[in-house]
Amino acid sequence: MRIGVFVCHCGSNIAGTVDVAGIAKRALTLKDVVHAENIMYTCAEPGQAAIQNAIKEKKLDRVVVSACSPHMHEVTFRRCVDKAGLNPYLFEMANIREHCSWIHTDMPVATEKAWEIIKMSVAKARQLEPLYSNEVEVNKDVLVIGGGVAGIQAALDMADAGLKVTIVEKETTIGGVMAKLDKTFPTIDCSACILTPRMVDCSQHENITLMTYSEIEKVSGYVGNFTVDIRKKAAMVDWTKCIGCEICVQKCPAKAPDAFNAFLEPTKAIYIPFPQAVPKRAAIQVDHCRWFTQGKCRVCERVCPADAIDFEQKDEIVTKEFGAIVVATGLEVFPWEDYYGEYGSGKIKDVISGLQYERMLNASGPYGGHVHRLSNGEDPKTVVFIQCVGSRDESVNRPYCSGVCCMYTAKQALLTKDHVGMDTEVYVFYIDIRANGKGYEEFVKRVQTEFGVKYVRGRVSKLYEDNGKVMVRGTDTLLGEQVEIAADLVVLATGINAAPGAKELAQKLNISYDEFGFMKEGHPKLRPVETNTAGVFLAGVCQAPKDIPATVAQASGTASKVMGLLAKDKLKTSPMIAVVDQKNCVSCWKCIEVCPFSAPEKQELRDGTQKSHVIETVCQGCGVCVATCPVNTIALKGFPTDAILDQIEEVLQS
Amino acid sequence: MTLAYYPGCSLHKSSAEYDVSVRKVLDVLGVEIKEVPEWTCCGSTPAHMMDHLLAQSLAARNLRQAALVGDELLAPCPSCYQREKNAEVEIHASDAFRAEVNEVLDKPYTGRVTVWSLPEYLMKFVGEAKIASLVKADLSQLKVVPYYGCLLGRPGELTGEKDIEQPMMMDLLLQAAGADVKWWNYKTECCGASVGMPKAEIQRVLSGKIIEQALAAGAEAIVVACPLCHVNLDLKQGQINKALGTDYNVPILYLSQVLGLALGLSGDDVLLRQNVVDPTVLVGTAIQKAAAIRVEEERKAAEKAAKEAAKAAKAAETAAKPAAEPAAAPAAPAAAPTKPAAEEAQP
Amino acid sequence: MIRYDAQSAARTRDRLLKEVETDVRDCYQCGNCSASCPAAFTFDIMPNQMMRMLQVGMVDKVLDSKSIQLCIQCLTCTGRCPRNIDVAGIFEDLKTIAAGQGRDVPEHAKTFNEAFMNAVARFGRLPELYMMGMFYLGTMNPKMAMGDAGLAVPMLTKGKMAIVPRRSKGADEVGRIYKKSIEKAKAREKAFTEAAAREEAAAARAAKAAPAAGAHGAGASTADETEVTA
Amino acid sequence: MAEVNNNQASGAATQGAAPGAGAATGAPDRDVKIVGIVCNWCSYAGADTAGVGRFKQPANLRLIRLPCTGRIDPLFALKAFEKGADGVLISGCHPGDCHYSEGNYYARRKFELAERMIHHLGIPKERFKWTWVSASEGARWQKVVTDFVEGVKKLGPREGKAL
Repeated sequence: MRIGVFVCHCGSNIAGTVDVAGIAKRALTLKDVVHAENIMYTCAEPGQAAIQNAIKEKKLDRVVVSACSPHMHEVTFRRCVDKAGLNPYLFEMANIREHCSWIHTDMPVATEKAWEIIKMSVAKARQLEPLYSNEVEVNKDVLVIGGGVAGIQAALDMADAGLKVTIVEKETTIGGVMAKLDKTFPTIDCSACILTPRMVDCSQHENITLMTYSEIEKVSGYVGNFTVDIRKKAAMVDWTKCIGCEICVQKCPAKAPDAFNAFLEPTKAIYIPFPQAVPKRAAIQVDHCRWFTQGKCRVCERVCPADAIDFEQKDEIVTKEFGAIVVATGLEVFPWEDYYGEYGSGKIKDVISGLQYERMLNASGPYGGHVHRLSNGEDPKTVVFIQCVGSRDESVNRPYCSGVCCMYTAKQALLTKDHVGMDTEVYVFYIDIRANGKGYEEFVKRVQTEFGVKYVRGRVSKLYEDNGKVMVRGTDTLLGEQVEIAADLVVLATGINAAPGAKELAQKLNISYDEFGFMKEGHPKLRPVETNTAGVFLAGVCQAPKDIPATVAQASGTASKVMGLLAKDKLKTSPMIAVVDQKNCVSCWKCIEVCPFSAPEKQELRDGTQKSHVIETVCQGCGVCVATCPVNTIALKGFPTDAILDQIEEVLQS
Repeated sequence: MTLAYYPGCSLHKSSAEYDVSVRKVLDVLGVEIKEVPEWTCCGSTPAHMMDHLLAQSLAARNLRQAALVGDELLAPCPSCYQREKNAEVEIHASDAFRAEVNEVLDKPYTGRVTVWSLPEYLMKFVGEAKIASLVKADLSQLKVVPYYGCLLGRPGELTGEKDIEQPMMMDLLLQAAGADVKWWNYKTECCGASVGMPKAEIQRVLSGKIIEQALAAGAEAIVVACPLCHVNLDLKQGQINKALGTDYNVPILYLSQVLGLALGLSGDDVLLRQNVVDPTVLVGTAIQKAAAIRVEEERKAAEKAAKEAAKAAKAAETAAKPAAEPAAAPAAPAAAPTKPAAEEAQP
Repeated sequence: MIRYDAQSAARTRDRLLKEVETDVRDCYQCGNCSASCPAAFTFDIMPNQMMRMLQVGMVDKVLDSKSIQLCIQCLTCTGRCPRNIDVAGIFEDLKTIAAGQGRDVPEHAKTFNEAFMNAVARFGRLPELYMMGMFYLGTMNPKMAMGDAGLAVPMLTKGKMAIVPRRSKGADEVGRIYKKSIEKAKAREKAFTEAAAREEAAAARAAKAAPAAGAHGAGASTADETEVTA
Repeated sequence: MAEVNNNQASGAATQGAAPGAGAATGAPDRDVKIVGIVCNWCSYAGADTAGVGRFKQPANLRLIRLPCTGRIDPLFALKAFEKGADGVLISGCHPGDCHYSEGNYYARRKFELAERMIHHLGIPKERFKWTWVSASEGARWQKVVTDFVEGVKKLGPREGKAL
């Protein structure tokens, strides 16, 4: 056996704390190691060339690269050795950067640890065998979860490229949060004017299927071959008949909360979120409908010209096949009422969230764009904005910056002057102003100078009512003074939460997410829209808070990644899967019981006996069966048990 | 189990009305208490402003004494509660620190006593339901706001209060007692506390603001569970008026006084006369009003019932004539039950 | 022009980490503490400015401030800090440090605390009238006394006050507790200040001795560099 | 211009930096050696995240990467102890987050047994730990490793390899 060891400096990332030259020399003392060298950047062109040369010249049959994490460059180097004619699975990576040089500062200590990590990798390399991957057919349909601007953008891009796309949206209409916004920063162009045409495109595109008022029930399968159960929620209205004429909504006698309008005013029990809804279809909120709660009424049924009302309608489960999945579940506005008692927990009428103010400003909102005090309907003379409500606040477990509040507050401040009049007093309490987009800083400057909005650097600690006003108690940290402002209207720059149910969805998709429910990208820089589950991609706020331009950009990026994936007719499957050595199989079928993917099957042999057999294209290579098999007759290719035992011995030998 | 009771210096003397009313209320609620033998001052604010070990040791001494009675200690004064709780938590968490404290004490504290504030104890060990079930006097016409002050809730990690900005314990207890509890956003703003002596102007401004907010919220009295808050709002209300040019005359009641009244104790039982701003008139009229309203409602209910009975009778008549008489008979009693039902509606 | 003193900053920071389990470096100057503070209008230094001063090592200024003496420990700042800093805890600790160092603090807070504790140490429980008397004597400020004298009437008539305080059982132990822990505190502060002095002397010597070399900012070299910039 | 004197600060910085360093160089007798077995998707990636974030850790841990904790045979832990490991740390995806949907559930059952088995073999339970660390929990990984290593250090190196 002829093993080659390549130790990477990674500039000073590794060489700064590990004596790379030293361990490269020591590596030559290891059994079977016939070549060892240290290279400035193994992943760079010269580095890869050096590896390929060594393979050819020294007839290497195993390669160990000791550099960064395999999550970073395993693929790179597999390709590299493959080009040099070595089976890519005869390659092993030793992670001496993330797991060594970056977490230790003491040179001797780090060097010793790196040395042992390399020894372990060499030990494992000795046990490696060449592996050959299979190919599977690829289903070219794409599932987009979430019909906000991210989902819409990704869907349209992919549909235009000829892929069949299904959008699943939990509300009755697509459009998401952007559909609720009045204007968009920094250009102050109308949100609806940009979005609604795109929504219509989605509904009319031959390659796009809309499944609104639906949710993901179950996901199984793997890249190229996902099977998804989708729950179509009962709208109690037959959408094949409904024409969206809104007569039922006008006639319905029962009030119900209006989520679309951020609960400013009630809607009806049977509702259509907004006039430009796509699809424009009615649905009944059963827990507010008189028929469902009191057993009388049925007015909608009587007035419906299309006879579309169906009180017997039930949820139905639709099963579809997809080759790739795009997650675009977006956000929910931070529910500040549950966290900020000092701001009145929502009990003070004239203290509202940023989104509520958006709806108030919006001409198609519940007030036709009339900015006023909810307590008495008067125009506000003094309006105060408070930033970082539910952002950068560890006391409510939201340490992150929501990224959009600074800008939408500046926008709303400007619109306040625009709607109510330039003589309105507008204050913005801020900690830092984050305006790092194209034209953003200039926009904030205009708001401060041209529109005379007064920015106060400091946080507000208390809101309370005092003869008809909302008293705002804060500090001006630049003056080192407390300030109190008698406001008519207070708007909280409420931050961003991951969409409700995001964690549960991530679990169904087997992708990672952080403690706040934002989903984890494959790599922050190199694989920003992929996830660690092949075939599942991310777009928009579900990955992290971001504004509309960033969301749309990411959505298009995601679309192109999916197109890249589905451009192939067949996909190579990982050969690192389980195989049964049937001569020792005792047919206990434990493997069949434990396998999450039902990869093992009973196979009839010539002698009529039944033995376990793993279907290669179905096995995902988790190895649960391997650890479960009572007679140790299942092996996991790429992770042979002997390799693991040898690694353990190698560590403890010294 | 007997509850160890730590009155503390203020209740012991200047706030006797709090002490007495707490004891009486607990008695009515069937909670058996025993005063901590040979208790001494908890150290209050000054001690922990001078030295940490001093503060914790003074408190620990009382925990040690309380252990002679039992493992649950009630400290109605939030300042004492805060000090004792503080010591409890730190000492029980670290044996090293316990040792450090015991070095300073004459006899070591080896127990595990848990300290409770009054609202906390009532919520956890008595419950709103039981209080509501024992209510005798109708306080529905007594408009109050509960004022928690600083030390009942803050810091949440210590007191276990889930929402330190909008605590609800006192609200719930007062509602259980049948009082008309108003919502306000000033429950936990500071009244000035002990700074009332060295720096009176702070306290006057702060306390004044609290009274103003209470009135704005539509309350006629403020309910407190803290002798210091009481001194600042009640005893010093005159000074506040002088300093701020106001003419407030707002009774400041102790939680235990209101509960006591609701549970049927007399004004004298809960020492209403001890309060400097006299609450007797307000309380008296509130109770009378409630009684009057009840009478009025009963009358209305009776009328309504009578009318219905009559109507029913008529209906029966018209329904089954000529032989109507027997039909009318069952109709009347059928209507009758509405009357007592109406009465039930009044708590 | 102020002088940043990372040395004393680090020293105080470590101490606060130990005693209050809170790190002043967490402060990002939102000013919520100052906005929350009910007593801030009497402060000479705003709470958020105190945090800043601690970050850059202006420790003496903080220890001599009125603010730490006028803090009423309502804990609102701690409750609302978005970085979960125990601001009130820091104020409390600084106050005890100042007391332990026997600093001559402004305002009557010290007088009040001592009047209070002496009374408690003597009687075991707090004899309010006696304490008030001692306090106002301590302040040497008859006007203040007169201000509250009015209260005596209702207090006496309402039986809220005992003229002649009685000693309670356990008073002796309280006295001993007071004595012992204050001695400990004084000793602790002495040790701390001496250690600090030694440290600074050592650093100064190192700064002179070592030549300006060494990459990883070994104390001496950076000290030299700063002298260049200075 | 403010004059800056930050020698103490930088001193403190480097000093607090590597607990591992102090342990390795400081201790006269053999420093403890710990074998870690982690799943590829959550805990190995979590350790990567810790590295990228430069979350300093003691240097006593050597990691073995497997696709899933479900692949881990408790005997691996016994083997490690038999070969003289002073501690064994096993970590995977949080329940519900398994990349293979349920591998870590099977693993959990095994480890619960293994824990007892190892205890019966006379190895103090502080030397064996299994836990969950997700790919985004770099800080948590640092804490898990630091706490476990500190715990094992308290017990010191194991005398003799035999179980």
